[in-house]
Amino acid sequence: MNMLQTKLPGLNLKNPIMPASGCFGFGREYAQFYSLDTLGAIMIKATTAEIRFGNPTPRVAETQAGMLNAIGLQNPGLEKVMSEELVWLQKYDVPIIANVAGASVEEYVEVAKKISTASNVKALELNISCPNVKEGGIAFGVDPVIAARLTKAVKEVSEVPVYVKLSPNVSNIVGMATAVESAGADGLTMINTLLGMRLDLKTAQPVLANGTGGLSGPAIKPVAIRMVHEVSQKVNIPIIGMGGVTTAEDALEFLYAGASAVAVGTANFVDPYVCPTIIDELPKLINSLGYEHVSECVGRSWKKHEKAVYHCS
Amino acid sequence: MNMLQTKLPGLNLKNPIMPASGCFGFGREYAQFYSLDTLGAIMIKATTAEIRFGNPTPRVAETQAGMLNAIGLQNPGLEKVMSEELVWLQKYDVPIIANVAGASVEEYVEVAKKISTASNVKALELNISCPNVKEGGIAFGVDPVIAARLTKAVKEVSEVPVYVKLSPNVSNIVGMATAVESAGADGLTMINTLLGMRLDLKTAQPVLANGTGGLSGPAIKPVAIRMVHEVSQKVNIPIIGMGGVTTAEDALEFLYAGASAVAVGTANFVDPYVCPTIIDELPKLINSLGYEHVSECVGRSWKKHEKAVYHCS
Amino acid sequence: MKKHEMMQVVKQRPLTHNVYELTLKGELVRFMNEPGQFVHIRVENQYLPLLRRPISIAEINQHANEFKMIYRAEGAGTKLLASKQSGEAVDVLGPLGHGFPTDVLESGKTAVLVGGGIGVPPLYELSKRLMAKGIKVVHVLGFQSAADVFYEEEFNELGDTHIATVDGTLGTKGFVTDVIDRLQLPYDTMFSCGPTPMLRALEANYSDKPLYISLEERMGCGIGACFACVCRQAEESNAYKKICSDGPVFQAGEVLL
Amino acid sequence: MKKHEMMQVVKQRPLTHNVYELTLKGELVRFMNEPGQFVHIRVENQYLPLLRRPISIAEINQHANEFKMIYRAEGAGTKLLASKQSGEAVDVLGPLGHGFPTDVLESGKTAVLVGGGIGVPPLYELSKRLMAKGIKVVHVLGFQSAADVFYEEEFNELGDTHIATVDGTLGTKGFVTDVIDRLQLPYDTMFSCGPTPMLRALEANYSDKPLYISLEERMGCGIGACFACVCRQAEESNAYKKICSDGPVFQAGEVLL
Ligand SMILES: Cc1cc2nc3c(=O)[nH]c(=O)nc-3n(C[C@H](O)[C@H](O)[C@H](O)COP(=O)(O)OP(=O)(O)OC[C@H]3O[C@@H](n4cnc5c(N)ncnc54)[C@H](O)[C@@H]3O)c2cc1C
Ligand SMILES: Cc1cc2nc3c(=O)[nH]c(=O)nc-3n(C[C@H](O)[C@H](O)[C@H](O)COP(=O)(O)OP(=O)(O)OC[C@H]3O[C@@H](n4cnc5c(N)ncnc54)[C@H](O)[C@@H]3O)c2cc1C
Ligand SMILES: Cc1cc2nc3c(=O)[nH]c(=O)nc-3n(C[C@H](O)[C@H](O)[C@H](O)COP(=O)(O)O)c2cc1C
Ligand SMILES: Cc1cc2nc3c(=O)[nH]c(=O)nc-3n(C[C@H](O)[C@H](O)[C@H](O)COP(=O)(O)O)c2cc1C
Ligand code: FES
Ligand code: FES
Repeated sequence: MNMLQTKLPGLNLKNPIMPASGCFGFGREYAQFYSLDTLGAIMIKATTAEIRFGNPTPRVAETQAGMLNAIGLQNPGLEKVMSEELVWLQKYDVPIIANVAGASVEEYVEVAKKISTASNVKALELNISCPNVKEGGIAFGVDPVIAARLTKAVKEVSEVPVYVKLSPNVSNIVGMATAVESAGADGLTMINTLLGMRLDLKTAQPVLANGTGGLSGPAIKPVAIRMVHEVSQKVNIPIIGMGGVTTAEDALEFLYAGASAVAVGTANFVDPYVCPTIIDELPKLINSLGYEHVSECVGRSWKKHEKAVYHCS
Repeated sequence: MNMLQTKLPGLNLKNPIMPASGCFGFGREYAQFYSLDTLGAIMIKATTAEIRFGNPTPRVAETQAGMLNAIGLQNPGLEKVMSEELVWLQKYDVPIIANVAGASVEEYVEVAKKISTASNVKALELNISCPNVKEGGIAFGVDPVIAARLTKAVKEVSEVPVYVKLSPNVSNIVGMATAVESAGADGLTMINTLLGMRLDLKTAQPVLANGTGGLSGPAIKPVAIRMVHEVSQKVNIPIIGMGGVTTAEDALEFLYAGASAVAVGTANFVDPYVCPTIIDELPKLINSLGYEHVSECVGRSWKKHEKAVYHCS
Repeated sequence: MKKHEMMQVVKQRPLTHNVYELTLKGELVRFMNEPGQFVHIRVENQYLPLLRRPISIAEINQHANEFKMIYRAEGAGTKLLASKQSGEAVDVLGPLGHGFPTDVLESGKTAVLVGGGIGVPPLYELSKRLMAKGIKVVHVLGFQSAADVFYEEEFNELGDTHIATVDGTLGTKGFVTDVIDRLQLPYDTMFSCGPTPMLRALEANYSDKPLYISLEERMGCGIGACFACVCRQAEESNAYKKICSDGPVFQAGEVLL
Repeated sequence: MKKHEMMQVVKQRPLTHNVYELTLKGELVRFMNEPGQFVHIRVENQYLPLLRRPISIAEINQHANEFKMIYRAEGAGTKLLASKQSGEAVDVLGPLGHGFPTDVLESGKTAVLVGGGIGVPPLYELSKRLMAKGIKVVHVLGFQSAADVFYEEEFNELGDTHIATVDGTLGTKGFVTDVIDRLQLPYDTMFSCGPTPMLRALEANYSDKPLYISLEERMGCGIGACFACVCRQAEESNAYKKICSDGPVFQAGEVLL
């Protein structure tokens, strides 16, 4: 049997590794480097009802072991995503997780309803946490009541399981997680970016035209691990973990923390082959530590497992 | 005139650079490297009413461009800090900011009342945000009502101005800031560490005996800058900024963001001379950018200044 | 198509106080066939600097499997790049994007190539290719100061080369537009790369004839996946082009500057 | 007192598949006068790795202004350290902490030095100094396997040296305590450095005579300022000692293991 095989609501994954939303477009670009069949799944760029230009540029800034982005949900709009991008993706044997965004509950519902009918869309990822959208996204992401209401509304119309993407910019991440779980979420994805800023030394102004942006990359991994560790012990739905993953070791740390699958964002920009490399190295890594299947690692930091597999010297 | 001279409530600083609490002990160790007279001020290690052992070891773990710590407020206790450490520090011409901690409002009040009578303690820093203290510290740090109540109680007994140290682990940092401002805080210090975790690859267990720890160092600077930028526009009390400062450029970024002075934490461990080096380089740096006094830089990212000093080519 | 390689440093050479010419060797050169394309460089196999740096291809030598780039060592990444020595390897992604079209001009026609500062490098390979096609090339290159000028001789060998410096320490005092206006030269197509204000000035004044411009923007992926480097399309309000994959070269008017 | 220096790499030499001996030269050596002290090394002038690495002083050569350390290249920092070549510089803070006391024994007495794995290095300078004072030294060194053994010859030149390996591939199969029990040697003072379980076993079994142990803990500052490396004092419940500045060497019973 495939030691990486992973089953999640709506998703039967060859392996638990997938590119994170917004860091992989709709797959076309990375398909120049390797076959997308390799991937466990693909989380596509956030889709809104209409075409969006997003924020003014500059939209990215480098930080210590991280980067800030303020893309602002730019995308070609629901219709084009469905008729062009998702259709193009059909040639690959890979489940798509559609990242759904909007400025109102109505927009989320509209996008979710339609995009969930695409044959290769196996799950939705509700992007309630994009720190770069001013019209309300941020409120959805930090208020458990609104987040739950949105989750419920989307669940009612979606043809496929719904994962809710949590923002780390909250006092109480467990409260957010349990609120959307109660509202019917089938899974969680976490974490989105931390809200940050960088100022230019010469102008004293923010490097990003938008002022603030979302911090991603290796710098945020300790925060992500902590949140996955906390939340996974308090919910009964699976988690797709992310935040700074760059190596198979990082992916394993997320599994230990309690994630059932792992997404890779920023690292794609640094090394376009990062996902296939992790997929290649993960089995060797977990074998070397005495595990036979990736599922044995899930939640190992807090679960009591019968069999102690590694003996430290 | 000294271009670094900085006046804050209770504090007349030779320069706006000071070591952050917990990263400099009570000064004795760094006095082996340079004269403490060089420093703008010293923020001493958190002091509680009685001696505390703190958390079990390991207490530190390295992360990407950052570190986690879970010291747990270890300190020799109020009496020893006053009779030994503060007395020893009297030989230096440097104002002390005493970091006050406790497990209850009563303990904070007791420590604040007594320590604020020490002749070289010119201000208190209320540590309401240490993520490593389980008994209540965390609640103080994320709940504006409790934080305000604590601030008020301490203000009533303190002989010197009170700065409140904010935790970044909140949904609404401005709400916390304005709550403690209304309660009488004379200033703010921010940010404390982000709550994080690292897991050991071989054991799957947290590296820190405490499980979680506080993330500090260059990795968190973008979050700190964003928060100082946000808060400084909404309060009328000064801010001492910190989080990842390692160079004079980093310090200037905090000033631009809206801090009136800057504290240096983790970087002391990497380079024991980091504070004097920054103090040395800051005047050259701000001169090269066309400023004559450090105060011209404060809040420059959002304030309208009459004189545009730098002309980009 | 192969797009990624650890390429060998053949030579690293300072051109001015802070501008370097770096020659790299490897298989990727085989795919470099358009002047104006760029490469995306990972300077360190570490997290600092984290992101790749986009740098234009300045000269291609298919025969030797080598290409040159010319860059200003200013920030963390480019300073580290400048420390790479012959024999070391550099992590290269590319060639990326769409470059300058050379088939829009026939032999005998005249092209004006207008470069500003560190926008000059991609014009060198373009000029070589145009000249090889029998097109007359005239170069107008703007710099801050005499100390910043590089490749003047190299361009001179290909065609007339006029220098403008902001402080007047070399050539015409002022901007490239001052030179072009003064020269009043008859030309067929203009190609340009440089700071956006310069490109805007060119678009405002010389759009009567075909004008191709190369744009710059902060990049994440460099291949079209992250939407970091986007500019608006002129005609439609929310339509956009990605500089890294649709550009960096556009025809004037195609996108809003 | 000077405590910080960019020291020159004189020699880098592998001792086993993953253990290296590094010789550094510089002024700080003048202050190295106690066996068992350590240095705090900044491997890169960057943020990765961020923290310094504590490494024991293994041999001091005042005459040549050089000292040696012996370390296992395992994690990010020590692997990078192992790549440092002769001529390069290493950022050293030290000497730090308090080492083994050599004045507790008179000439003619016998000392047993017990080392485990990468805890062996500081015992080398200690042994040299004890021997120079006319004290008889006996070494009991434990390793995982024959392939991990280092400095056997060097120790042999100073005094009887007994090796234990966990897998029995060299010397006695088992732990250092097995060797000590078997030898039944008369001694006056025991000095030890190694993993905590080993130190605990020694404390449990050989506390009838003076026993000095060197402790390890994850460190932040390395100088006593951050409270990262603390252990409890035996007698008082909340009293503590800092391993970096009060230790790393303690007398058995002084602190709780
Ligand atoms: C298509 C294209 C071609 C280019 N060709 C050249 C060339 O041939 N020669 C040359 O010297 N420069 C060129 N540049 C600019 C070059 O990319 C920047 O100078 C370089 O990225 C700065 O990196 P740094 O490490 O010096 O600065 P840092 O300040 O350390 O950079 C921080 C971040 O900002 C980005 N950044 C900073 N300045 C720029 C900029 N002007 N454009 C894009 N990103 C920037 C960096 O890539 C990095 O992500 C080109 C840019 C683009 C987009
Ligand atoms: C006083 C003292 C003396 C030492 N002397 C030696 C010696 O002579 N030779 C030798 O090989 N090792 C020695 N060690 C252990 C050595 O410090 C670690 O092996 C080293 O820090 C690991 O770094 P890394 O980059 O390989 O590991 P990483 O896993 O990259 O380290 C990550 C972090 O954990 C810390 N860390 C990891 N393991 C240890 C450890 N065992 N002890 C303390 N910190 C640790 C690192 O310092 C770093 O901060 C000593 C430790 C102490 C406290
Ligand atoms: C350039 C960029 C664009 C992103 N766009 C989206 C998006 O459209 N929707 C979303 O849910 N998350 C988006 N994210 C967040 C990532 O999916 C991911 O949650 C985050 O970057 C943390 O993972 P990383 O550290 O591996 O990048 C974006 C991140 C980056 C860097
Ligand atoms: C080892 C360590 C101990 C700390 N102890 C305290 C403390 O006692 N009281 C406090 O308010 N902050 C404490 N802090 C937080 C720092 O004062 C500072 O807010 C934080 O580390 C961010 O700054 P930096 O990135 O420069 O380290 C501690 C930080 C570290 C790393
Ligand atoms: S840099 Fe990512 S789309 Fe252009
Ligand atoms: S390492 Fe900082 S007190 Fe010991």
